[in-house]
Formats: sequence, structure tokens, C-alpha cells
Amino acid sequence: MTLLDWAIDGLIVLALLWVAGRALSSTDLFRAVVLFIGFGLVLALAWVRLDAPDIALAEAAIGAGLTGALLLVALARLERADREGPTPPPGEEEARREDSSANECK
Amino acid sequence: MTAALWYALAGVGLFALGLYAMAVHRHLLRKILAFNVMGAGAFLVLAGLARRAPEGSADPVPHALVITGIVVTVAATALALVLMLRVREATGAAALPEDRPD
Amino acid sequence: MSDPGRWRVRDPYPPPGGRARALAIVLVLAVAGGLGYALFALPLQAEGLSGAVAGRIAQSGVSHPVTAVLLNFRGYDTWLELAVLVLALVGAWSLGLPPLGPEPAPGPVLDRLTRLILPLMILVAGYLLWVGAQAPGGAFQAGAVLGAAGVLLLLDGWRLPRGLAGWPLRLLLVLGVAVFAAVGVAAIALGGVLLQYPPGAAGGLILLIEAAATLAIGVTLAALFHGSRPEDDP
Amino acid sequence: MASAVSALGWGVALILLPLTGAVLAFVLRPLATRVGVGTALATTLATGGLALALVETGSGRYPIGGWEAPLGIALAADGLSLLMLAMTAAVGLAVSLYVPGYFRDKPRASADFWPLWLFLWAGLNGLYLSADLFNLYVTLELIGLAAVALAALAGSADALAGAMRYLLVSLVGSLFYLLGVALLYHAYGSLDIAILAEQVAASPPVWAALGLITAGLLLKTALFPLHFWLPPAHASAAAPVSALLSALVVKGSFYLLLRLWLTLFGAEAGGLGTLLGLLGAGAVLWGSLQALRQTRLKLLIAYSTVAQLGYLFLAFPLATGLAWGAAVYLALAHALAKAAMFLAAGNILMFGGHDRIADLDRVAQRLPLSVAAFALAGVSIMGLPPSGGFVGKWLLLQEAIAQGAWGWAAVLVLGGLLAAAYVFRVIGYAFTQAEVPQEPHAVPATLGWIAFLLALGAVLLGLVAPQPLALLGIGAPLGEIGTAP
Repeated sequence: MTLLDWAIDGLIVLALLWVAGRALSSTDLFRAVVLFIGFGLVLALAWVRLDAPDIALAEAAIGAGLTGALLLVALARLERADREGPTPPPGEEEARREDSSANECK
Repeated sequence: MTAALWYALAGVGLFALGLYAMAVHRHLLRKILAFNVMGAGAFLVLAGLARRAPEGSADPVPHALVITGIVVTVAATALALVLMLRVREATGAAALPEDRPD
Repeated sequence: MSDPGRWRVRDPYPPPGGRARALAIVLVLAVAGGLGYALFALPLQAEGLSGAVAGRIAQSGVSHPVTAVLLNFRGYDTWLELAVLVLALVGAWSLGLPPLGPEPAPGPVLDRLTRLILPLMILVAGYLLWVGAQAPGGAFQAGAVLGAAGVLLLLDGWRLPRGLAGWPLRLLLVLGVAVFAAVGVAAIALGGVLLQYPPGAAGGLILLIEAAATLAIGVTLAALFHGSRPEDDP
Repeated sequence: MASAVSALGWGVALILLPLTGAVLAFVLRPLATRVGVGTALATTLATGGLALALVETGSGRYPIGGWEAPLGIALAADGLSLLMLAMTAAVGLAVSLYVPGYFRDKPRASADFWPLWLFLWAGLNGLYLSADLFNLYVTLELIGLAAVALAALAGSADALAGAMRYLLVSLVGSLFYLLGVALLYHAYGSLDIAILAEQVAASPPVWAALGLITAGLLLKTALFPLHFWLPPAHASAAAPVSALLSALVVKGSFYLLLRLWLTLFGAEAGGLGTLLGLLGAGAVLWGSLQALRQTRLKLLIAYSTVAQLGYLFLAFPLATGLAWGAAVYLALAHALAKAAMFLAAGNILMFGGHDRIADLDRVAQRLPLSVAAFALAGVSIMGLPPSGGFVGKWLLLQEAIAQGAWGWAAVLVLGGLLAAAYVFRVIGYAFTQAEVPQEPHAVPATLGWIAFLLALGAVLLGLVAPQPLALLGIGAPLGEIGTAP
């Protein structure tokens, strides 16, 4: 193992921990999600270094890509809900679920 | 100390980081992120140590397990996000009742 | 998208400080310490199952070890995992989220980009599926690319045509699990055990399962992005 | 070997049937109820088939795909798996027959219920039959996600928040388990439980795996003080779902913990068994006291589950074949009794539109079958003879006294008294008239009968004890069980 290998692996490991830490502590949720996508990409690099190209592909496509898209659309929906008002009118909720089991759980 | 061990230790670090965030953060989106970081840590331990195979390529079985795990994780994440949106819709907050500040 | 303030979403529930936080730190450090110690006690070299896989790969029907494990040696795991993916979608749909709104108007750039990139993504998915037999790739990676293509389509404002939103869509979603099950049961009918591919047919059957799984994974992931049952579904 | 494989052909059917049923119920949504009930009947029959085959051939293994472990995944079945499968089938069939009546005017909830429940059943059967640690992780996720989606089905704010908490807990528990499995794999190069059992020796990776796996599964089993998520999730779900969650789902992770302690960790656990016993005792006392304080029937039953799960862990410090057998027996009896209680509570809720204990308003006269079901189930929960709960507690008591462990014996007795207090409190209100008269709704008679038959099963389990205990001996999963009473 050469010195260069050591340096690359060390850098990737530190980047992983740093990006994950930032993603989990950022006060801005949008930034947190973007950092998490970046985390997935660094992780994909780690998989390449670990001779696991299959996982690298899966991580980049699913772990970073699709999970990132899911997180972003969920955040957008949350934010739209916040903009449209803090709580839904109580009647609306009931009406939408009336045919299911809304009154079941009390 | 080999690269495999390096990455496995990083995996433990990520698992711990995720666990900490899961415990202290209250926003559900952050808890879901924390779950994903924990999962990434567990996968790094599982497949990182596969690199310890003597000469030749790494042990393919953990690689396959991690691919399975990644798909299970994205499935769980998707369900969790939809559930979070429903909780937000029904309670007005993207946090569990005991975690709301008021 | 034009409002720059939109791209900052403050976390309204900052984590508590003080004693709770300190307790969590101590607990987590203890877990991490114990695990790190355990890792150092593992042997520095371990073959794992690489020898066992190498010894049987000639009979697996594919030459790429990870694909051999995923689709043959541990095909049962993969089958159940496809079931988990379907289950997540069934669960998400049962929650009854309102449909994904038309969202910010797609705009000509995204529209053009989608048209340009979509055929390319389908091509890449097909390539990944095909190459999985000998090299890194396979159903999951291909399915993910297909899913990403579906996400782009949804972002571009595309929605499933009315006629397809009912059982045809649901059939597509379960295609992977169903084909896997059919192959598994057929193996029993031919006198073998569950998922025992007949000698010589393994390669073809694996490709068949992977093709079905790719399609199902792609559609399921895109459907999970959409998050709710298609409007016309009863 | 050949006959043992063919016996496990029934095991394959036990996974294939509910999985196929789930897929069909999802695709053919308008026919979901018919597909579901048919699948439930077929799966129950297949469970019977497996029982007959195992009695004939003894325990068996089945290499999926023809690949022997460690390369492939094997199914394995012995007496322990068989009893858990039978428990799942009994409660599963009862709930499957209960649901069409319960959801009769909620077609949407009904159509959503069936695929989720059948996925859950497939996951449980897969769990009880799997011999591979990673495959068990996949089944745990199948169970967890299905259970969460079912818990959220009720759609109320309480149910959704409860389901969300449940999901996070379940996912974290699974990851702990997975990390433990990763350590075991890298220490011994196999995921097969039988192969690992021959090799596991005291070492730091094994201790770490023991800690991780135990912690993860305890979280999923809701052992005190990790029970915080259970009462809200179980109590706010729809009644048939509550029955499934309390009777079956928590038993899945308990079974896995028990299995791994019996095969891998028993010798290395040291004082951890005593710790689990202490937590179990804490669960019995805390859960029972909380149950006494509840004002809502379903929350009371949910806290009773917390308490009853505690008993199962009293076997860990005693750690003999008899103690393990007693815990399994208690798990079976609790499954039947608790399912009966939740279904009875569902009937009461359907009848009066609420489950406030103080306002039960003479339901004993108006829903006699449901109240009788609750009372009979209560007999087993309290551990009175001749119920299944009695046999389990009696065996446990016998073992505790034989080992001179008076502390555990005291917990058993005290827990029974507390259970009597909360069960009688409900029954008392069921006979008295409430201040506010109620607008009753009709409850189909079948719903009362199903709850009653389940409760009757919990009691009869005490009269037929030698047979299940003999079945439990197939393949000697618990070592020597010793004499039955």
C-alpha cells in the first residue's frame, strides 16, 4: 500500500464523517438534504476504493440519486404545507378519510 | 492497520453519528436522514471488511448483501417520508408529539 | 423556483441542549468505543465466502460473482427484498397522501432536457441490465436508472394515462416478485427445490428475472417519488 | 435427509402462499377480501401440513436453490418454529375471518388491509423458518414495514404519530441487528445459524454482536424500558391490527432473540441473562401498574402487553429447557388471549363508539359474547388454572423455586395479582350502568364469536399442555425440557 493510497483513503474517510456530521447538524434542512446527497456521492467513491463497483453504482443511483430526490420532494411538500398554513382545517382531514377508518382509533 | 479496517471504523463512526442525531434531533426529516447515515455506517462495516480477502478481489457475498440492504433502506425511507408528510398533515408538525416545543 | 428564500428551510425544532444531549453523547461514545474495540479483534485477513463463490460460479449461469450471489446463491434474499419494495409502495399508498401537485411549471429547459436525456437513461438501464451477467451492474442499478428516468418524467409534469392507472400499473409493480415466484415454483414442479434453476437454463432465467425486476424496481421507485395512488385508481 | 426436505416443502408453501396472496390482493384490489380469506385458509392448512410432516420426520432443513449453507440460504424447522408458526396461523386465521365484518362499511380500509397483512404473515412465516442471519434481517424489515403501515391504517393523528414512532424504532432496531450480523459474518465467514453455532467462541466481536443484536431485538420486542413506543402504536390502531401487532408481531423479534440465545449466545451471555430478567420483572410491574391507571380500554390492553412480554424474559436468568419451554408457552397463550382481548375491545368500541372504561355502560348484557371473551382471556392473562397462561407461569414458577430464585417467583405471583386487578376493573364497569346513556351500533354476531373462540383457545391451551410441549421437543431446540406437569 503506497502513501498515496493512504492519503486518498484517509481523505475519503474524513470527508465521509465530516459531510455526514454537517448534514445532520445544519440548521437549514434544505442544506442538510443537499449535504446528504453529497455524502452519498463520497460514499460511492469509498465503495470504488473498496473494490466494490457494484455497490458504488447502486449507492450513486439509489443511495444518493433516488433517495435524494425522495428527500427533496418531501421537503418541498413540507414547505408548501408550512406556507399554506400551520394546521389544516379540522373538517378537511376528516372528510378526506371518511371512507376509511378515521373514527376507529378513539 | 489496513484500508478495510479504516473504512470499517468510519462505518462505526457513521453509525454512532446517526444514532446520536436520531436521539437528539426532533424534526422527522432529520431523523430519517439519521437513519440513512446509520444504515450507511452498518453497510460500510459489512462490505468494508470484505476487502480483507487475501489477494484477488474482495468477498462478493457482503457486496450482494449491501446492495440488498441499500434497496431495503430506500424502500423504508420512502415509506417514512410519506408517513412524515401524513403526520405533518394530521398534527400540523413534522415532529412527534412529545418533541414539539410548545 | 424564482424565489431565492425558498431554498432555505429552517429547522423549526432545534435539538435540546444540556443534560439530554450530554447523556446521548456518552451513550453513543460507549457504543462506538465498544464496536471499535471489537473491530480490532477481528482477524486481519479473512476469506469469507469468496472461495465458496469462486468454486461454484461456473454453475451459477453468470460470470460476475456479485450477480451470482444476488440472483442465484442468495436469490431468496433478493426475492424477499423485491417484496419489501412492493410492500413499501403498498404502505405508502395506503396512507393516502394527496396527489403530487403540478408543482412549479416545468419550464422549457427541463422539458428539453428530459426529452434529450430520457432515451439515454433507458439505454443505460438496458446496458446495465445486460452487462450485469459479466461485470458490475444488474437489475438494481438498472432499475434505479429507470426509476430516475421516471422521476424526471414526473417532474416534467407527466402523469400516468387514465387507462393504465388501475390494475395494469399494479401488475407492473409486482412483476419482479411475481416472475421470481413463478421461476421458483417452476423449479419445484420440475423436481428440484425452490429457486433451483435447471442446469443450462440458469443464465437465461436470471436474465428473465432481472429484466422483470428492473422494470418493477424502476416503476416502483418512480411511484414512491410520486407518493400517492394514481387519482383514477378506485 | 430426503424426507426432511420434503417436510419443509410445507415450509416453502408457508412463505409462498401469503406472499402470492399479498401480491394478488394488491393487483386484484376489488377482490382483496376474497383473496385474503382464501389465502388465510390455505396458509392455515399448510401450517397443519407442516406440523404433521414434522411429527413424522423430525426437524428438517431445506437448501433453497439447491445451494447448501454457507453459500446458500437454508430453511429450517423444529418444534420451536412449528409452535410459533401455529400461533401465527391460529391468530392470523381468526383475525382474517374477523376483518370482513369489522371493515364491512369501509371498503377502502379493507382493500388496503389485506395486502399489508398478507405481507406481514409472509414475513413472520419467513422469520420462523429461516436459518440465515441476513435473510432474517430481510424478514424483519418485511414484518416491520408491514406492521407500521397497518398501524397507520386507522388514519387518525394519534395512529399516524404512533406509527411514525414505531417505524423509527423498528428501523433502528433492525440496523442494530444488521451490524451485529456483520460482525458475526466477518468473524466466522458464515451467516448460517447452525454453522455459526459450532464455531462461536468468546471474543470481543461475539460480545459486540451479542450486545447489538440483543439491543436491537429488545427494542423491537418493546421490553421495558424500551417499551415507550408500544402502547400508543398498538392502542391507536384499528382493533384487528392491534390484535395482530400485540399477539404476533412482537413475538417475532422475541422468537429470534430466543433462537439466537439458544444457539449462539447462551454460553457467552454471562450476567446479561440476569439483566434481561430484571428488565422483564420491571416490565411486569411497571406495565401492570400503568394498565391499572388507564382510562381507555385499548390502552389498558396495550400496557398489559408490555407486562406480559416481561414474563417471557424471566426465562433468561433461569436458562433451563423447562424455563424456555415455559416462556414459549406463555407466548402462545398470550397471543391467543391478547388477540381475543383486542378483538373484544374492537366490538365494544364498534358498539358504543368509544372505549372509555368508566363509560362502558352495561355492555355485559348487550355484548355478552365479547365481554365473556374478555373475561376468559383475562383468566389466561392473570394465569389462573386451567388456562394456557397458568401452565406457562406454573412451569416458570416451578423452575424458579427449583433454583431457589425466590425473587423471580415473587414477580410471577405479584404480576398475576396486578393483572387480576386491571381485568376485574374492566369487567366491573361492563356490568354497571354509565351516567351517560349511549347510542349503540349493531355488532355482527360473528365478531363476538371469533373473539370468544380465541379466548376459549387460550384457556383450553392449559388443558392440552402435554401435546404442544411434545411438539416443542421436535429437534430439541431448547435442550432437555424435563417433565411436564
